[in-house]
Amino acid sequence: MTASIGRRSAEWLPALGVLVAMIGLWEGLVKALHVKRFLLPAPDAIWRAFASNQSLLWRAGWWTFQEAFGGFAIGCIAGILLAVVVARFDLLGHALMPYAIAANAVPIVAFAPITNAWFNPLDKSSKMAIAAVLCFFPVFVNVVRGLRSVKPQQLELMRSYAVGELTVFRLVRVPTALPYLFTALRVASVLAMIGAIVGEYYGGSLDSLGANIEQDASLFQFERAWAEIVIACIFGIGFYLAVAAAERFATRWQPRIETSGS
Amino acid sequence: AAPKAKQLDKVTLQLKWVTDTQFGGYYAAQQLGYFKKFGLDVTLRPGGPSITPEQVVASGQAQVGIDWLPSLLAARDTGTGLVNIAQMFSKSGMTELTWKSSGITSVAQMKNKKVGVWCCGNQYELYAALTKYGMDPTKNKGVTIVNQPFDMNLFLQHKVDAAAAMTYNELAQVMETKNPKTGKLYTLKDLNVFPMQNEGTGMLEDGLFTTQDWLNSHRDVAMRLVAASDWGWIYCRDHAVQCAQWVVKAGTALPAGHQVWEQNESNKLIWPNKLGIGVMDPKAFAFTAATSLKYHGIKHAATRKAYDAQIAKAALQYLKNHVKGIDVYGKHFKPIHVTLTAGGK
Amino acid sequence: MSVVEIQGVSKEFKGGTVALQDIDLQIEQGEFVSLIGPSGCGKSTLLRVIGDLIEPSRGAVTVNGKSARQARQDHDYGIVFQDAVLYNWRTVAKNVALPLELAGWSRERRQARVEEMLDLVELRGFADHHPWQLSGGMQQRVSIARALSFDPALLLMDEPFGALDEMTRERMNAELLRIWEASKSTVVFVTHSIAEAVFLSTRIVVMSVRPGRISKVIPVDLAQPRGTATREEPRFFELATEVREALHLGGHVEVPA
Amino acid sequence: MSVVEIQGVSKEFKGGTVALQDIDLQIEQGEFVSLIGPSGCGKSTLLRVIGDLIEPSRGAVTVNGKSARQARQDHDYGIVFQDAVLYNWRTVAKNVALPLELAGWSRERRQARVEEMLDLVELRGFADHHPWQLSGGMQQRVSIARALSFDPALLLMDEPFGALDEMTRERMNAELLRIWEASKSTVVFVTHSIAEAVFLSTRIVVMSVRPGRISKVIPVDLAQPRGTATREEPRFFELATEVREALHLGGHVEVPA
Amino acid sequence: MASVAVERPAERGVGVKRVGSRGVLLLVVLGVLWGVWEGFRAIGIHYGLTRPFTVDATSMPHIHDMFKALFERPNAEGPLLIVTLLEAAAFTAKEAALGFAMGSVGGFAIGALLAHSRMLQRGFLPYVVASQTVPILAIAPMVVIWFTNPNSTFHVTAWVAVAILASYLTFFPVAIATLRGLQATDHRAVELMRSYAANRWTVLWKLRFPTALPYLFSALKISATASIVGAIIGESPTSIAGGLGGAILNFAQFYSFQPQNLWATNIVAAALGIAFFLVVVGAERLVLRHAPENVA
Ligand SMILES: Nc1ncnc2c1ncn2[C@@H]1O[C@H](COP(=O)(O)OP(=O)(O)OP(=O)(O)O)[C@@H](O)[C@H]1O
Ligand SMILES: Nc1ncnc2c1ncn2[C@@H]1O[C@H](COP(=O)(O)OP(=O)(O)OP(=O)(O)O)[C@@H](O)[C@H]1O
Ligand SMILES: [Mg+2]
Ligand SMILES: [Mg+2]
Repeated sequence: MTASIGRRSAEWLPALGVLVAMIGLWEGLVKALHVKRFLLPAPDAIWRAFASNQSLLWRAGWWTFQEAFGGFAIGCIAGILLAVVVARFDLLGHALMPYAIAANAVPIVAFAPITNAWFNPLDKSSKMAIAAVLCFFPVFVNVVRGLRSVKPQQLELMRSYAVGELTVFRLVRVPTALPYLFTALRVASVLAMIGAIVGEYYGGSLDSLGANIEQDASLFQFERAWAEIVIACIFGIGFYLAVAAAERFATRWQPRIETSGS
Repeated sequence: AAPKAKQLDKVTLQLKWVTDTQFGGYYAAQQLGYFKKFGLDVTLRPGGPSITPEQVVASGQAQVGIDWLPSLLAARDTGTGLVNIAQMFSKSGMTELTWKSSGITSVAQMKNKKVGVWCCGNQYELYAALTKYGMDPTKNKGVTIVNQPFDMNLFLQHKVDAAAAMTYNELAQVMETKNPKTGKLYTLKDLNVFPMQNEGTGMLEDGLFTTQDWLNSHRDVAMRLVAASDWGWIYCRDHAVQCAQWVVKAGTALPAGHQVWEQNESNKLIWPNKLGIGVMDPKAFAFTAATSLKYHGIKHAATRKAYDAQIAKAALQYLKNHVKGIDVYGKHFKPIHVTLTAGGK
Repeated sequence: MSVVEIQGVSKEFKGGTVALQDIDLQIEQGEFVSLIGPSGCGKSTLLRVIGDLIEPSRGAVTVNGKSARQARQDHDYGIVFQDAVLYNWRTVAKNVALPLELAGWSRERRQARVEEMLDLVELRGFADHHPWQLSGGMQQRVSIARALSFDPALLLMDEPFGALDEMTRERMNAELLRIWEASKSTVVFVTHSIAEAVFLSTRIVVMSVRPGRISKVIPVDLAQPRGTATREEPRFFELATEVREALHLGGHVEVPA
Repeated sequence: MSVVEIQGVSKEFKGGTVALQDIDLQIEQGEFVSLIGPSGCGKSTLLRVIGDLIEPSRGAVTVNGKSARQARQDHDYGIVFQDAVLYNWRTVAKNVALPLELAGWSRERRQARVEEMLDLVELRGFADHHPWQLSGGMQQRVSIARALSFDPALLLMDEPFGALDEMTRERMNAELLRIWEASKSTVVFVTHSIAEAVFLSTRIVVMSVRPGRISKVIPVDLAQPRGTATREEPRFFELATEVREALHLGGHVEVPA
Repeated sequence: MASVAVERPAERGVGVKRVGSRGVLLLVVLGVLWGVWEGFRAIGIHYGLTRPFTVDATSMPHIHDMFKALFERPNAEGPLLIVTLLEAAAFTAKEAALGFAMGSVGGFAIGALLAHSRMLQRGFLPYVVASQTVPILAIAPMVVIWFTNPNSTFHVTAWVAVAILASYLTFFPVAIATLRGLQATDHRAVELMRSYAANRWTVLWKLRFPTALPYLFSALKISATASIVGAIIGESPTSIAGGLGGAILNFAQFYSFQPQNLWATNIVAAALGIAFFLVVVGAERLVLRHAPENVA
């Protein structure tokens, strides 16, 4: 038990090392090259801004995270549903695919004014809509591929049992698609945060991260803006790690490869 | 005078926003060759929502920028050596709108209402006005401040009771929109307009600035730039329609009708100017600085080092010397009458 | 009524490989028919045609008097593939229980049956392992257990014992015979072991390559029930020799179309 | 100097299965050693330990006097896996050519060799097929061709002929013996066929399960070169019986830890 | 790998008939979508729907108006909207293409590097993820200034800076998918390579890369459209007015009275996205034509 805790924390060591090294390098370079603060503030200044605005920062981060999470949920569910339909009905897939791509190709920045017009820009729904659009596509593409990459032999076995599509879906396609799905969910988790923040840039509540970053950057409060970026990162990574943990749980049957490389 | 190409001084001018008649004077100066005549090779760099002109200028990407004075003060406040060299707009163009139907006929009546305003340094004029009537906008006491996006939908959909609008842009946008009930355009009859200038809380908006370092070594260039720009604005004062057309050509995808309105309204913010175009009014400066300080846009009181009035004054002199009979005061300025059409065409 | 009736079946794959040509074969209730033939002669293909897993290019297959398709839908057969085809995300026990689950057996009945089956294939104790933790032979045994678990009246088996050591294989052979006799089921069995074919079958179908056809059908008249003694009967060796010669006649080098 | 020297090797997998325990084995230059034993006794595992594909939990393996790792890096051996392990995106010819490509052979030499090898495994004409267009036995033959292609001095073969019909298998046996004699190479060969082990080997290592150990080593003193006649010698049957008995003694029911 | 040959799934037909029927299908769906939009709009306006959003002429312009707007002049003397937009699209496409190229190559390199060693992965993967949680809009102005400063030794023109920003959005899906794909290799196939003592490069190139290709293409499809999003976002802080980003900004400001112009711009942007996507799909068909599985 203790050994496994020890191993767990050892897993984090390299990341910690890199973090320390990166911050050190950043601080050093900024100081040595006299990089102006409006180009890149030094970590210590950012830290001070962070420390003195903590409660406000966390509140803004939480607000934005709620938007991101809502959008993530909506977008992923929509992506999965459509992927299922497309994977099942080839014809419908061919018909819907181009429009799904089209929806995705509409740049989020252009989407912001439209969602603002549709929903109230000041509540969370308009940002959720943007995050949802961003999450939808990776999930959709990956799940379609996952559902289709079942080994033909495994399908043959199911065919020999003469079971319905639904059962094949549940017993074979879903487990096969899970790793693909989670790859997409990882991507979507960070996209959701970006989507929410970009949305906030185009008009959002001042309780949100995006609006705060914009305000601070234009008022030359770069240290604070960076502190807000750091908060965005913290929420984003937390979200990502949660998805990764869910993945580990859902695909725990997978062999963890013993050897690697030559 | 024939331009002597190799002697032209290169200057990049960072605008605060996208190509627009809000910057008509500079486009006119470019179009008419005024910059060239004064020995300058000027590049106009459009801005946008994620561009902070102070940042661009401080980093040397552009030599001169245009921004509202409170933003410049905020940049200076954090130790960035920027300095205003000409205050083009001498009046505030900011207004707060309400619907006639709402019955809100004064700023005082905005008490306990939802009031929209833009962020990022643009809010102080309204804050000052609200404070005058006993509200505390920074703490949302007695009024609910709503962070307004850069289009007017919130207001049009009645999701806010009052909304910020620049006379030269958003106000027109509202009046270029059809009232879905009547199918006709909204007019001033549908609206109550509260200009911050009239509330006595107008702050100084568009002005030219540069870094102290660059100014020290390029005083003459800066002066000629201001002079040519002044000349452009003077031209636009008298030829609003022509200026609007140039701006349309310069790449705005927006309709010409709207641009004419905007040019005309911008002119109103400059003219008439008793001190002469571009010259900073110390009183207005003091008010702007004090208001910024009050609402925490800056932490330390701004000093008069924030602007260099000599440049603007020298520019006026230079202009008078080179252009016979030029009127830099616009005492008899008469705005033209612009009729807005659907979609601003 | 024959259990399996194959009439004039041919199969040409896209790309032009003719895997089966003009196959006629009738298999009666209670028979144990082995398919034997050189590698690539179409044994697996024939089995899959019977199971309606691929469609023949020409000809007709009926199973239990209905179309192969209908038979498949009626769960008329169980199949063991040439490789194990296990689902990696299911444990050994759950892989075996799969057809029972699909047939709607209760959890307790399933569990009891799975244990019984794992005993049969000598994998008691590996119930909770995942397929990738098993050796090749063990995986194959799991798939045999799975096919036998629901007592199908027709068993299609594609080299099921190919990955097993001789002893396990002999035990499995004996088990299979016992089950076949007890349940009066019909078995179609692909093998490449002559001895296995002779030992198990009531009839041996020898196939030849270029393209896959039936070159000879050899009835096996060894007494039932068979046991260790059977392998030492002179008739056993005679039959083995007959099969070997039929194979030799069939030729062996295959070429693609 | 022994070609393979295994000292006190044990292998315990994560999860606790002990696949090998205290294996000691020495294989000399020119030997043909077969590993035989019940399914799941650790034959594949032992082969993979020799090839330095997995690391033993305890004990040491040297190959040609160097560490197994070094030997692998020096391309000292070729290996055939229990299942074919072909790369789906490569044609048959390109799968066979893979080790040659890695060894930097020129295109012409490679092509000539691949043709030769495909002839050897009777797959001439399938060069441009993709693995999924082949039958099970054909796939296995491709992997044999691949392992033989670069004439390794040590061959590790895991049930290479398991998926082949008896005739092809006998021909392959003869071919393998011919190659082994001509090239004076050393072969470690996993099989579950007693006859095959006796026919091919100079020494048979019988393994037992629970956990995997060597239960008996049987030297095979049949005369060289061997041929069809060998299978009919009385000594052949004696040896086969000896192996069978050793296997019986070794027990057969395996349990996980 | 199957040890029994398996019949390959039906080939994708390329017959004229198929293409034709596909086109018809596409149009039918288009018609249905159009009907749904207009129907919802009519019902929404008639009953004054306010949920999930207020339906009116601004929030849902007529679809025919959007297309009509393409062939009108936003300015009396200016060119047709579609001409302006196509020029803008061409410009943005240039930035996006370079960004896509840089992002994919970079993403692949990062993915490959991380797949190389667990240590690197543990050390750096969190920061690859973190890089994406940094809101690009927030740092874009700084990035542009870093890369376009004419006084520094390394500087690029503005549109290349946009491409760099676009690559920032594209590299992530590729990096993650590469990592995933490179690790998805069957462990027996890896063992075979190990038996040849193949060096890391060889294993990467001959084994892991082909296995990763399907994953990679899934990601490239996502990146193809993401690169356009990135380019559009990047145009604003670089002061590039000639691209789609500039057009969007212009029309977004005036959405309340000219909604169809923004929608028309979005249609063009979407068309550009589809074009990029199709290029990737074409490449995928070409490269993966020997794979036995279905190609999504
Ligand atoms: N999907 C396919 N596409 C093309 N050819 C195929 C396909 N499946 C099988 N074949 C060809 O059909 C022939 C018969 O294959 P089949 O798998 O039935 O052989 P088999 O008798 O089972 O051989 P083995 O004993 O080696 O398993 C072979 O030549 C093979 O190459
Ligand atoms: N990756 C693994 N994880 C856990 N256990 C394993 C793993 N690989 C093999 N084993 C176990 O090790 C034992 C030996 O396996 P191995 O594959 O060596 O058997 P084998 O002798 O080759 O059997 P067969 O003849 O059936 O191929 C088995 O009990 C198996 O379950
Ligand atoms: Mg077969
Ligand atoms: Mg094995």
